[in-house]
Amino acid sequence: MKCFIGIDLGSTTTKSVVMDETGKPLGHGITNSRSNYDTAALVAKTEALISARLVLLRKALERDAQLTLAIDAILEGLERRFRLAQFMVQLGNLERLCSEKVQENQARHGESDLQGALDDTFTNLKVELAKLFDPGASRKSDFFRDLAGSVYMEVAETQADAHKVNQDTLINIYDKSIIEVENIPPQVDMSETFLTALDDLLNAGEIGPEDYAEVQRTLKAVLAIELEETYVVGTGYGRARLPFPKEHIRSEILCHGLGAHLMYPNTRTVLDIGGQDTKGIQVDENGIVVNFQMNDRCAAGCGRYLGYIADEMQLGLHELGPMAMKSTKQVTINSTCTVFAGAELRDRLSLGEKREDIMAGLHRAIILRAMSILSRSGGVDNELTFTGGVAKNEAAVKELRKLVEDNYGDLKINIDPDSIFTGALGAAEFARRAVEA
Amino acid sequence: MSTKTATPTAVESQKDSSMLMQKRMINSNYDALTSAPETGRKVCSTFVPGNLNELIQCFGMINNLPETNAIQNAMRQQSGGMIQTAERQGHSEDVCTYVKADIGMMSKGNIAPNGKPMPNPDMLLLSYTGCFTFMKWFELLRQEYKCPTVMLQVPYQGDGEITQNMRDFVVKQLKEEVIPTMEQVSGVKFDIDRLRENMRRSAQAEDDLVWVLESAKNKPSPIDAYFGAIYYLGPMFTAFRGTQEAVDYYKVLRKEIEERIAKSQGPITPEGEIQKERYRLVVEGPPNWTNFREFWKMFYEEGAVVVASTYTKVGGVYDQGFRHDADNPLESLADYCLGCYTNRNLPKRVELLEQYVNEYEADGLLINSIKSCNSFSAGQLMMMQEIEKRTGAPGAFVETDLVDPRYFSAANVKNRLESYFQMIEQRRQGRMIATAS
Amino acid sequence: MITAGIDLGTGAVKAVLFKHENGKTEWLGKRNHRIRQRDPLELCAQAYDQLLAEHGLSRDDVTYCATTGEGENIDFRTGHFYSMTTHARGAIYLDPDTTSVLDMGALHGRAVKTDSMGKVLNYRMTSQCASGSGQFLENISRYLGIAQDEIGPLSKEADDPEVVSSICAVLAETDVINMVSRGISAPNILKGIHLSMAGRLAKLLRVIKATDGVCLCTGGLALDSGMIDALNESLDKMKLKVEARAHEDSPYAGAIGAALWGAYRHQKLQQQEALAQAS
Amino acid sequence: MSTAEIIKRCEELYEDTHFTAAREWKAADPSRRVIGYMPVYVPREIMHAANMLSLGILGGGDKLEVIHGDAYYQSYICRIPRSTIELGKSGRLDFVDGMLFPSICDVIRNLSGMWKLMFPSSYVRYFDVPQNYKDDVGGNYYVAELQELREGLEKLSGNKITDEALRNSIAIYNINRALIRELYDLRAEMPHNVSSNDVYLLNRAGMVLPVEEHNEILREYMDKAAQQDNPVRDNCRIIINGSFCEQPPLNLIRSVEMAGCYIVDDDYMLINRWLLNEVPVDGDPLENLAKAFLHESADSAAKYCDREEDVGQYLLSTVRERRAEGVIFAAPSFCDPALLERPMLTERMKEHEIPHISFKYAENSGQMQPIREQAGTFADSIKLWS
Ligand SMILES: Nc1ncnc2c1ncn2[C@@H]1O[C@H](COP(=O)(O)OP(=O)(O)O)[C@@H](O)[C@H]1O
Ligand SMILES: Nc1ncnc2c1ncn2[C@@H]1O[C@H](COP(=O)(O)OP(=O)(O)O)[C@@H](O)[C@H]1O
Ligand code: SF4
Ligand code: SF4
Ligand code: SF4
Repeated sequence: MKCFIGIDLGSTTTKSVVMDETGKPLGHGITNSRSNYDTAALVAKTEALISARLVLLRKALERDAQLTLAIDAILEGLERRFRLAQFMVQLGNLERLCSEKVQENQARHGESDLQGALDDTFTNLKVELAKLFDPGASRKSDFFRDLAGSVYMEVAETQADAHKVNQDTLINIYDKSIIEVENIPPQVDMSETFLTALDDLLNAGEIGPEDYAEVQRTLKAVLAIELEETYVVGTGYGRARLPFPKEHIRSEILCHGLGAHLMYPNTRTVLDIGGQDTKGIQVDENGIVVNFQMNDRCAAGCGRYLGYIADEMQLGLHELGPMAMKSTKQVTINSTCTVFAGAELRDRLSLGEKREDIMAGLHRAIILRAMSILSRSGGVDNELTFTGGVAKNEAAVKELRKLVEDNYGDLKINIDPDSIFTGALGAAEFARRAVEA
Repeated sequence: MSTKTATPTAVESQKDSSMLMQKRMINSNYDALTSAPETGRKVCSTFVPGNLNELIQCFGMINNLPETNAIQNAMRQQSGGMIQTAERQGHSEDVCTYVKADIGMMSKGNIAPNGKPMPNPDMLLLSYTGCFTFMKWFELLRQEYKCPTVMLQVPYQGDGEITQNMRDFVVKQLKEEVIPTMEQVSGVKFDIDRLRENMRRSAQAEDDLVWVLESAKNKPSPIDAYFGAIYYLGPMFTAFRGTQEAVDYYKVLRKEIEERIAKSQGPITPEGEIQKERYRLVVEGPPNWTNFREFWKMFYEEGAVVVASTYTKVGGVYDQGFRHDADNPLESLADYCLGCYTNRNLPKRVELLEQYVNEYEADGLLINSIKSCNSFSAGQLMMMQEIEKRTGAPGAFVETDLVDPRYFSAANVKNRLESYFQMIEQRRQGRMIATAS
Repeated sequence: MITAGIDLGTGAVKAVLFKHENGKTEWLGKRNHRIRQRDPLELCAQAYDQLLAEHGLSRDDVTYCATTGEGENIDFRTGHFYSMTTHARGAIYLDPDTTSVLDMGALHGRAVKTDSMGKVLNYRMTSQCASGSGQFLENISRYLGIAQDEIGPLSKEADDPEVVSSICAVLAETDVINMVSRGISAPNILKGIHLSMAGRLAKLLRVIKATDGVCLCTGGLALDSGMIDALNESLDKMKLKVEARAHEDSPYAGAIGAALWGAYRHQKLQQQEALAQAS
Repeated sequence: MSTAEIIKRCEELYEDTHFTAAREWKAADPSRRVIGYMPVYVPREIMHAANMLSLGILGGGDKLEVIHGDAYYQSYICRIPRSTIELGKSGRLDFVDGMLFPSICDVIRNLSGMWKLMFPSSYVRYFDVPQNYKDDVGGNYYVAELQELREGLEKLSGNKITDEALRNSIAIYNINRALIRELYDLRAEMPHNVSSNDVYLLNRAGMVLPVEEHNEILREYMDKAAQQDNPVRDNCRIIINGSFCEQPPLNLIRSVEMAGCYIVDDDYMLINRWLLNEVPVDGDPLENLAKAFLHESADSAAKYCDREEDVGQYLLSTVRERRAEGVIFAAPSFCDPALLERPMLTERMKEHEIPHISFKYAENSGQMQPIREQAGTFADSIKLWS
């Protein structure tokens, strides 16, 4: 079947959407942006195609399968197993690269039992990380880097002590290797991995033999469908570096506008808070951008700000919002300079403010800046759609709702669970239209 | 604020005679300045907006404009170093870079753009029109040169009109402060008939200049009324208003443009003629000088032509009917000073822009907001909103600086312009679809 | 008499002990704790007590406990001196040839011109924007997978440093990522960052008119030899006849200065008291 | 009331961005009008004579959340116009009948036009002052400007502003100015009893209260403060310069004092001390106001200095009078007048070997640590070595 692909190469994450001929999004893929843009785009696209297969599988199952278990449960299990397999391949890469680093290190410093420490670290790591893919487990992030990283730090600390090696060396070896791991293009053979994942499901007893046979048959049929990459459009902050000809590139403003329109045809205003920019976009009834404003050259108060805060507090990005939601008192934070965020945080803590209150203050500060940009772009007088990574953060959303209500009245605010893909969705639609026209 | 005059980077391939003429004129003024120690002529430093060239000429003095020097230095990539020299001496990074470029140039031996030492001025004529920075600028220069300094305070048109009290005040200062100082410095007695003569010539040249600027109402426009027009304004805004040379120059220029219109030709750019006019824009705000050509290129590459700009009115808003009036010489000089673009209040500036967008049938308004210049920049975001509201044409906003290379971020500006042009294009298509269906 | 100096920085807590006897000054001991995610005030107390314990002393044995850096809120201090005052004094102690001091900390850079007694003659801090701070370098090297003590040696290997143009640290981070994607080598990136930081710091020196002599670098970044090299290059390029140096105990300069000024202040106060009693 | 109670009242007024006190004043009598004005100087006597309250608008401080205001300004413009717009857009100034924008810089000048566009029904005037100090040149122009203002206000209030009323108002403001001078003298004499925090807040109260009430508060505070016996701290004496428009957060003023500096003079709210001497009450009142402006007014960067040798003299004489040991140039970020003037002033300080430092702030600066550090080092160096 014909597929249209949009790729949004953002400053922190790279997103991709696969769309069918009718304009329906089939699949979404996301990865963290990295120094190799081609790989980032490729990974995102591959992920989107994987998710498209899952969507097709669901449809096929819904259409004609007779199953004892709920489709949701089966698909969830299948995807989980699939992710685990993917993850383990990367972990294997990481281990191999780390070992190489240890060898080099040994050659230079002859340090005692570095290899032993590393081996034990990975033995532990595999156990710990596999738990993340247990049924019902929650993961702090979607990206290998974050997941492996945080657990590695913990495990390495104890192993370093146990083997009497320098903890910093161990961490440094990881830091070096992770970059290389990320820049290895996707290696997993999709069909094979899916089928193995299904086998694993069977072996683990999470699915019965009758269902297994039924699903396997459908899965094979779905995997046999050819997804033809008819047209690809790139957008986002890094779009100029994508290996695409100029007519395959669209400004991210247009893509966000169109993407938001596709999700919510009645929206007239779009707020996008990404990693290092904040945009206020006004669109007309056809999703055509009529006005936009973005932050100036200072990146204060953008998504990366939250990243710094999360680092500072050793939390995952997912955890910031929930923490801020616990706040009971308003703390005013004025500087939204991203780099000083940590300093401000420490300042406040030393003044005796509570973490959750400061956190709420920080979220409010970000949204205040966004409100100015919205106001600059012409304000809000109809449905507002909030997109970009920060829209995933409930505390940010809460502040936005409050401030929009205070300033513009009780308006409808749309937040799609897939809001981070808005730009990619717009790009995919542009791809579709390019062929249609 | 001032205008670019010499043309190191100008249209080498298309040496129109007007181009050569204006280049010769500008150079001749620098030669007159640097040879002043030999010729014994007196040098009067003053500013472009509200410059009293006709009067200065009456006393045989040479007109030196520090803004123009800063621009010349910027185009030769010299200004960055000069600004840093001034900042090192304790000048704040926040203030107007013209001032710092001027002060830096002084510290670096005050070498004129023609490579010869610039003589110290014999008087500073602080015709204080449209900007408070001027006042402090000349206070700073006075400290250095210790020469007679005369303040001509030009009241601001707070209510958007010139009152009799304002006019009387300026005339009185001309009579009691400016003219006596000029007589004393130059040793020449004031001759009002000579002034009338100069003003008569001014008015002639002004007629032709207005015709040239308004030629942009043609489609395609034969001129670029922002980047290209900078060259056309050189003589009028600097030391030539009121001279026969200026009268001749504008005649020649007008001829050339008449020919272009007859042939339906677009504007000339450093890389030749614009083949297809795709976007017609009105621009508010001074240009950036350090990357003048790079900036211009972002426009002509996309077929964007500026059809009207306010910057070309800083040295006099002639297209709104004002002419130097030989019959009322001093009152007319007062009205000239009082009427300069940045001496008009914000509502008047908005009205002017509105008129331009409508009369020149522009696709939109672009604001190049200059970090240095609060006189221009404070309030521009509101101007943009007003224009959008009144005309329905979309606005866009880019931020650069006059002569400080540190504040020109090409990638950033290009990103915005690209998005803007794509948006105009998309809106057009949208409109076409809407009208078709 | 025993005096203590505690420097509470944004990145680390440094504590030192000094003994003053018969006009002689002896440096007893030092401790340096990275703050990481801990409570800085508690960490100060901890570092202080551990240091005292190492020398068989208790808080009561200390005549003057002086804080510096962000230590105004430490409750057990006797007095507080501000960073630039203490770094100047500490620098003179570590290197008597010093005529100016650059304190290169995690967030701020400070330049101080001093006389031979540690008296501050002129000073300046970097402004609010955080680009080109130690923190930034730390983040980038982490991204590049480079350990702190490798930064210096790597930076020295650079052959064609790539300058970071962004004024903002966040945008600069993306700049760097772009560089990696363009295949710029780590040494060239690091050296580029070093150079842009060095440029700023050298400018500070010029602003305070420290145009010749020895500039002792203090603070954590002083241990980064690549930074010192870049600084000397920048100074050279600006035609300043300043020689930038570091001392292995450079990170302690603030704490040392605090302990020494503490002693000075104590004596001054005693003299005043004696005078008051005499009259 | 004790001094603490007086200051508490002043602090409440300062923090009240809804201007409740002024609202109540106006509500008490339907014929009353309120005119807002921005720093530096406007002739409040004329408004007073028309039975109007002149309300000083000094931005939003560090508590006001600025949303719409930010939408109108690029990042390289100071904060005060944004927060002022925020005050207007958020309805906090809806009881204000007119606004005066004195000629101080391009930002405020342009703001006057923005205000016209934003609030078309309000009385908005850009108040131009002379930069030529000759009676028959700048003076004539200024008297005519004052007259225009007078007529505008007459129309707005429906009250005739008689010469008699003007003379009366001048007399009342003469008292106010005398009291403020006394307050400054008192602080310079006993900075341990009269803290800069207090002086600042007392000054601020004068922005929002009727002058008669302000006079009472000042009197009462000074009588009480002089009798206090606070411990004298080992601080140095400094002067703040450059803060005449956008105000620093109160925390900054406190931080400077905490870091070891007694502020013995400053240029906060210059309007309270703009006219240096008593304005004569007999004769033509407008001419008297004009003459006082031309010949006997405070110096500030917003004014043209017509003689080169006079540049900085005002500051130097304040240093001498107040026995100050140093000057802190504290200007708002992006403040053109203050920052352009600064190199000329520091030059003078150097010539006279007066220690000085400079820094910038914003009305919502949150991080005081760099400020404390710079002021603290300054104080350290004065204390340890001078
Ligand atoms: N799950 C999440 N929870 C909270 N915030 C998130 C989450 N995922 C991403 N973010 C925020 O979104 C930002 C990235 O947004 P994105 O729109 O992907 O930016 P860009 O397009 O510039 O890469 C991150 O900096 C982070 O602050
Ligand atoms: N060995 C080292 N090599 C390079 N940089 C270092 C080293 N040790 C510390 N640093 C850097 O020094 C900074 C901390 O310096 P410090 O003077 O303690 O800062 P502060 O006084 O602001 O806390 C950190 O940013 C860290 O990156
Ligand atoms: S501020 Fe603007 S108008 Fe004034 S001198 Fe600078 S550029 Fe010219
Ligand atoms: S470092 Fe902070 S203040 Fe500076 S530009 Fe970046 S975000 Fe803005
Ligand atoms: S702070 Fe300075 S620049 Fe800003 S409005 Fe006031 S005087 Fe003008």
